[in-house]
Amino acid sequence: MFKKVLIANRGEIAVRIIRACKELGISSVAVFSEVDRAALHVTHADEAYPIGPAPATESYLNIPRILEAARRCGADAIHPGYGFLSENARFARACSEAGIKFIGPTASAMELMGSKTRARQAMQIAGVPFVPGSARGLSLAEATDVAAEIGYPVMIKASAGGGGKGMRLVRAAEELKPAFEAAQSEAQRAFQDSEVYLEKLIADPRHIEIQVLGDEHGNLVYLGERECSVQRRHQKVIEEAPSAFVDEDLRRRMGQVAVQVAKAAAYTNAGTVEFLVDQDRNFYFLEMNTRLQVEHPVTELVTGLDLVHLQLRIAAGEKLPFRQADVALQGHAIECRVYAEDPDNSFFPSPGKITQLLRPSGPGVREDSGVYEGWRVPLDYDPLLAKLIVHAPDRATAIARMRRALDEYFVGGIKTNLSLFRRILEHPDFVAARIDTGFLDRLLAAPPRARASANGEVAAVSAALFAAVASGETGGRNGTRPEGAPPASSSQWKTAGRAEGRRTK
Amino acid sequence: MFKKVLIANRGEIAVRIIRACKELGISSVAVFSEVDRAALHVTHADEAYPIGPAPATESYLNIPRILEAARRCGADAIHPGYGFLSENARFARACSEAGIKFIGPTASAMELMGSKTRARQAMQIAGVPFVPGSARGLSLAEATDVAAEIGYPVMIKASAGGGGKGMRLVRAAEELKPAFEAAQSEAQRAFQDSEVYLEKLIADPRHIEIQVLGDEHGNLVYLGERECSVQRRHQKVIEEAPSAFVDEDLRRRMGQVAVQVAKAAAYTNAGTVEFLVDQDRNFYFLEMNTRLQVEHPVTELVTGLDLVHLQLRIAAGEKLPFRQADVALQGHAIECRVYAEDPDNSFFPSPGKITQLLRPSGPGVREDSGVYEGWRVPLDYDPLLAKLIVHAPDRATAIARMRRALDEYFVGGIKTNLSLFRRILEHPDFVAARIDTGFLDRLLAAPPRARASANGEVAAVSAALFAAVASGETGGRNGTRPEGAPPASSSQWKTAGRAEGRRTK
Amino acid sequence: MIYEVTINERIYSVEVARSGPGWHCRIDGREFPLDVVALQNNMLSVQVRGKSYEVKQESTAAETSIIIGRERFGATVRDPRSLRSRRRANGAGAGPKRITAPMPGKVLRILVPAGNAVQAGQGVLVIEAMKMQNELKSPKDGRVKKLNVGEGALVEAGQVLAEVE
Amino acid sequence: MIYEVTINERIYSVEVARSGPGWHCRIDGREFPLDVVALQNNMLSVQVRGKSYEVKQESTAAETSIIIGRERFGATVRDPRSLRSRRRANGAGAGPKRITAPMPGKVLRILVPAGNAVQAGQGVLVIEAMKMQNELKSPKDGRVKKLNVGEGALVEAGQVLAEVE
Repeated sequence: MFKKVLIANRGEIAVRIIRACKELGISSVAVFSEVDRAALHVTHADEAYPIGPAPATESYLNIPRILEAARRCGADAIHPGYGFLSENARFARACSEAGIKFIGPTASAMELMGSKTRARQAMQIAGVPFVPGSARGLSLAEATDVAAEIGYPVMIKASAGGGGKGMRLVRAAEELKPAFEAAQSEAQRAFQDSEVYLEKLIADPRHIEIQVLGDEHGNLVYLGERECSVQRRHQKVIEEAPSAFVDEDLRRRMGQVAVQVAKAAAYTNAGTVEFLVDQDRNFYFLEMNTRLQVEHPVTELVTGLDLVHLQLRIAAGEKLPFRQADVALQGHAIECRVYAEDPDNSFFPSPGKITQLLRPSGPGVREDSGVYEGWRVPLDYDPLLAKLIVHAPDRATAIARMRRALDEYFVGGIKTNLSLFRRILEHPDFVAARIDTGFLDRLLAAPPRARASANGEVAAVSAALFAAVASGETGGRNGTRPEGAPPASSSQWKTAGRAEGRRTK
Repeated sequence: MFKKVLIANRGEIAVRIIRACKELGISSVAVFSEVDRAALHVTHADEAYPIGPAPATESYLNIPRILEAARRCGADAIHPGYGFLSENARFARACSEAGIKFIGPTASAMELMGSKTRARQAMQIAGVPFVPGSARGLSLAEATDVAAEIGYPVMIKASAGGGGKGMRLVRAAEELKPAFEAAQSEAQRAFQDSEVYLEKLIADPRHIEIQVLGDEHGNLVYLGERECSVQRRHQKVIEEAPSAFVDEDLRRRMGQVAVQVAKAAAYTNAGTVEFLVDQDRNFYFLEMNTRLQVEHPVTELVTGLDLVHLQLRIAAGEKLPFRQADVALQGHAIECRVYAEDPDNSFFPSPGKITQLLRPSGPGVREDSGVYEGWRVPLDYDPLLAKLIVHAPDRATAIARMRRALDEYFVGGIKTNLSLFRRILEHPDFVAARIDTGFLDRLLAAPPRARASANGEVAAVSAALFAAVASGETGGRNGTRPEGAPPASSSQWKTAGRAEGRRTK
Repeated sequence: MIYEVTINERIYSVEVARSGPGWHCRIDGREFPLDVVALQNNMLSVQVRGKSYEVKQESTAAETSIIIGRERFGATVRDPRSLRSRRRANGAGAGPKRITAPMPGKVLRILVPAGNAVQAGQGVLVIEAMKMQNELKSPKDGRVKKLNVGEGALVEAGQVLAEVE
Repeated sequence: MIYEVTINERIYSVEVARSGPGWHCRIDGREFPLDVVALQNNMLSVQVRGKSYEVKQESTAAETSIIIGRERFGATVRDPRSLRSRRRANGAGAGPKRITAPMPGKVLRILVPAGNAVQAGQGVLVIEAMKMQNELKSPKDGRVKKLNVGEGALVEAGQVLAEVE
């Protein structure tokens, strides 16, 4: 096993990987930009090195600086997490050239899957089912022909794309030209590659993905599916495992195709094969993500496996410790991605200081967090604060448990999307698992029904009590504390219970 | 299902039951003594009622006050948790007479199991294996004969006993009289019943227990075992599931006997059958605990079930939702009982204010807590603060994960036994699962080997830095905060990272 | 001490006074029997006729909120005897309307220079945070009376960026 | 500013001074290159040559501790220029020895009234908390010079209960 692993990432995923390293007796090395000096992943790691200014391009995407840090501390492997350099083949190559193991697939597998068109060609040879459309980049003229042939509505997608960037829906021929050009320029901006292609639109599809895992000795397994249909602007918001829509038979068929896909790419380590599934349970290959997914915990909870431990073992040359037949699913898991964004204000990011943090816990509750009370969430990166994941015997209980956990969760000082999850989890369609990739946009289009509250008076009285204590009149100010003293003691409140308690002594 | 459930308990177990109620859509009612007005179980509940002064006899053991609260709020069921009134048949009876469902076994089953001697008679009829000894209460004279017959060393135990109270080890005849009398008076004090009996001592036994669950329609299942051999003065400190000592065959045989035991008592709801297991894997019935156990979470984690949900469903008249064949164990779970006590000072209790609380989280970590930062742990009750439970694919990983979680755990202001768990988890015998009920006392008899620390200089410099900031010189005092502002911001520290971060903008 | 408290547009007159270890409260003249205990900073446990509420207060530059369970109430508390009164930044008010930053960020572009006319809903300036752009619109028809920031400026949530009269 | 810091019986001379956004430190005269950031109250992130340490401070009436990872160090910090100096209650010291409460609790019994002779290790008084009794023993042979508490008194951890001379 490795002696020392550098984590080329930040936030909750860096912390999660550091935890795995500690559990495997590997010393962990964090890297950080100037605004992340006090970040949780830095304080949790055994070692930490600065890699440049706030902008990701100058730090977390800065390959020379990261490799320099790795050489300096003598790391024998690098885990890229997700995002940033995780799917960058050049980085993977640079690592192996530097004699440092890149924890993930080979650069060539990443390159193959990185180009949607090349991937499609390879997968078609392997007999993988596809959404009807063009297998390669198109000119506007070609696109017009293909669209006419497969029939509208169609989707335009960026070849180098991902996360919805460079994607456009085209309902009719006259919309094609503007959408095509918009997609091209967006793709150019996002990926420095304007190539786009075209696909038939699947009506109300589900986004369901299969987790695969391969060692470096030719063994490949699939670990069941994840239901990722709850998306906002093609960004996943809630994920589940298993999918209420997938039965044993479909799971096996999708799993076997996913393994074929991985085989065709000579894939190693953890990867995810994404499918569109239509209402008749036909499934179509979308793309393969050649990294650990944000939503990997739901798979961990239902399989009882630790994917990051397995990534490290596989990269260290170990064989998979189990066979496909050993993989059993237990219960149901749901993940909510907690973002610093304001759902009441068109999801604008809300960086800033976390003034109070109350975290849920108890039965079946897992929190993978990258923040702490008193920390200032920087403006510079993706606003994912933490992932709240629950595990329960069945889906209905998992939903109830997530609601309970959300009620225990409080993040003060910044806005978060916690209230959005409550709306989703209470929505009859979600509860009935009637979800497709359009579900959340439909939900958001409808104004949240404001319930009349019974607690107005309690709120009013409480506000007055806070004010009374905050006002100088009663001496002292709420929030000031004598040295070392915790809040309750120094606040102006007479805690009736305690006062009486003493009297009884 | 019930509309409203009153929880006749406090601390982590009350919070855990309240969470289950929320998840099942049941409104929860807390009761509290005068020193618990600000306790976590009170603030988490939908309703809360005072039931008297600090001493448990006047509050949490005060049957009339508790029933009065239940009637007043219209609760249709009462969950007793563990300890306090949980195994009090009189209370169970009083509940049903008041038309309130007691969530647990019937009063008669509790009475049968409550008297060790009656239980022993019933179980012998059912053919349950026993440690050689007397089946009933003894006089000193009878005890002398029985001891001579079965041979020393022997154990004296209280008929009404539990938790080690009224227990004495007798190695030779001359020790019998004093030990016998001490046990009698201790039993009298603890249980208002001085009856004691006698058993042969099993050398280096393991304490392994089987979780059983029965509905009110005659269905009974066992949910695997828990390894509880790590004990201090007969009090469990660490529990695991499964036991590394128990194989499939032994598990099945012990499980079947446990179900026989429950059948013989017409047992319903959750219960635990405790066994002594000797080095040759012979097992002997010890007692049945007619309540939810402190350590129930390790069983929940490996079975994927929620025992409190099931308790509520069963009490509401539902059938068990699964059969014995459906029970499958996944991975390994370990629980540490976090107490407010000082392991460096003969485990004296350490009540007081929790000035800082950093809680572990992340993959496979569950915390069932009854406390929060700023709360004052009262002097009046059992000092259990929280339970830290981990789940991992195998025992070795579970141990590593628990170590990682312990490193993340910090309780400031009071002493806790967290350091004890580190000692245990690093002990070669524990790692190798070479544990019996004497393991921990042996470990504690040996002085902790003090490692030379490499961090003395960092500690010294840090102490000076804390002092420099605390001193008026740099203005302000560490610990004082401007209104509403979080710690970091108001402290005197210049956070280099952030400062530079701003400059780059 | 009597406060005028506004919760979700509804105005209450709340009288609070210490009584022994606890507090005595009246709301709109009516007795309001409650038992209150401080838990942590900005956090209370309030019990009313057996019902148990965990109440949090959150104050940002932009607003003060009272949080009860999953409910969040915008709150304004005015002490009639003093001029110190917290008002929600986006609350109603006579005279010119203010445009405040909904989040900390950087002013990317000024769309309407000071002095120019604007219509309600027209973008006045754009701020950016976490790679997302947020166009701040004019709350009313009128004229941009004042611009407190220039392009490139870093702003805090709740900071008043411009006034429209 | 120079402090005399005692960590586990070892005494260090530590000089700390601000330098720019951070701090400049010397220990026993040697340069000690470190980068330090405050995380929360009583909590630092200290980096020394790439190694990352999360350092906590915990001060009770009885003692001040520095916690680094799973290690806990008893600490005494003395500012030679001032008389303010925190010393561990159980630390060595001339003259009469003090008996302090190891935990908050209630004084159950006085075993040796003031003025009487005691031997080292002999119980002087008994305090109780959480149903557990704790007999506090005399640190030395001598005489109970002073008893600061009576039976039934509630005491805090670290409170001086008696002095033996």
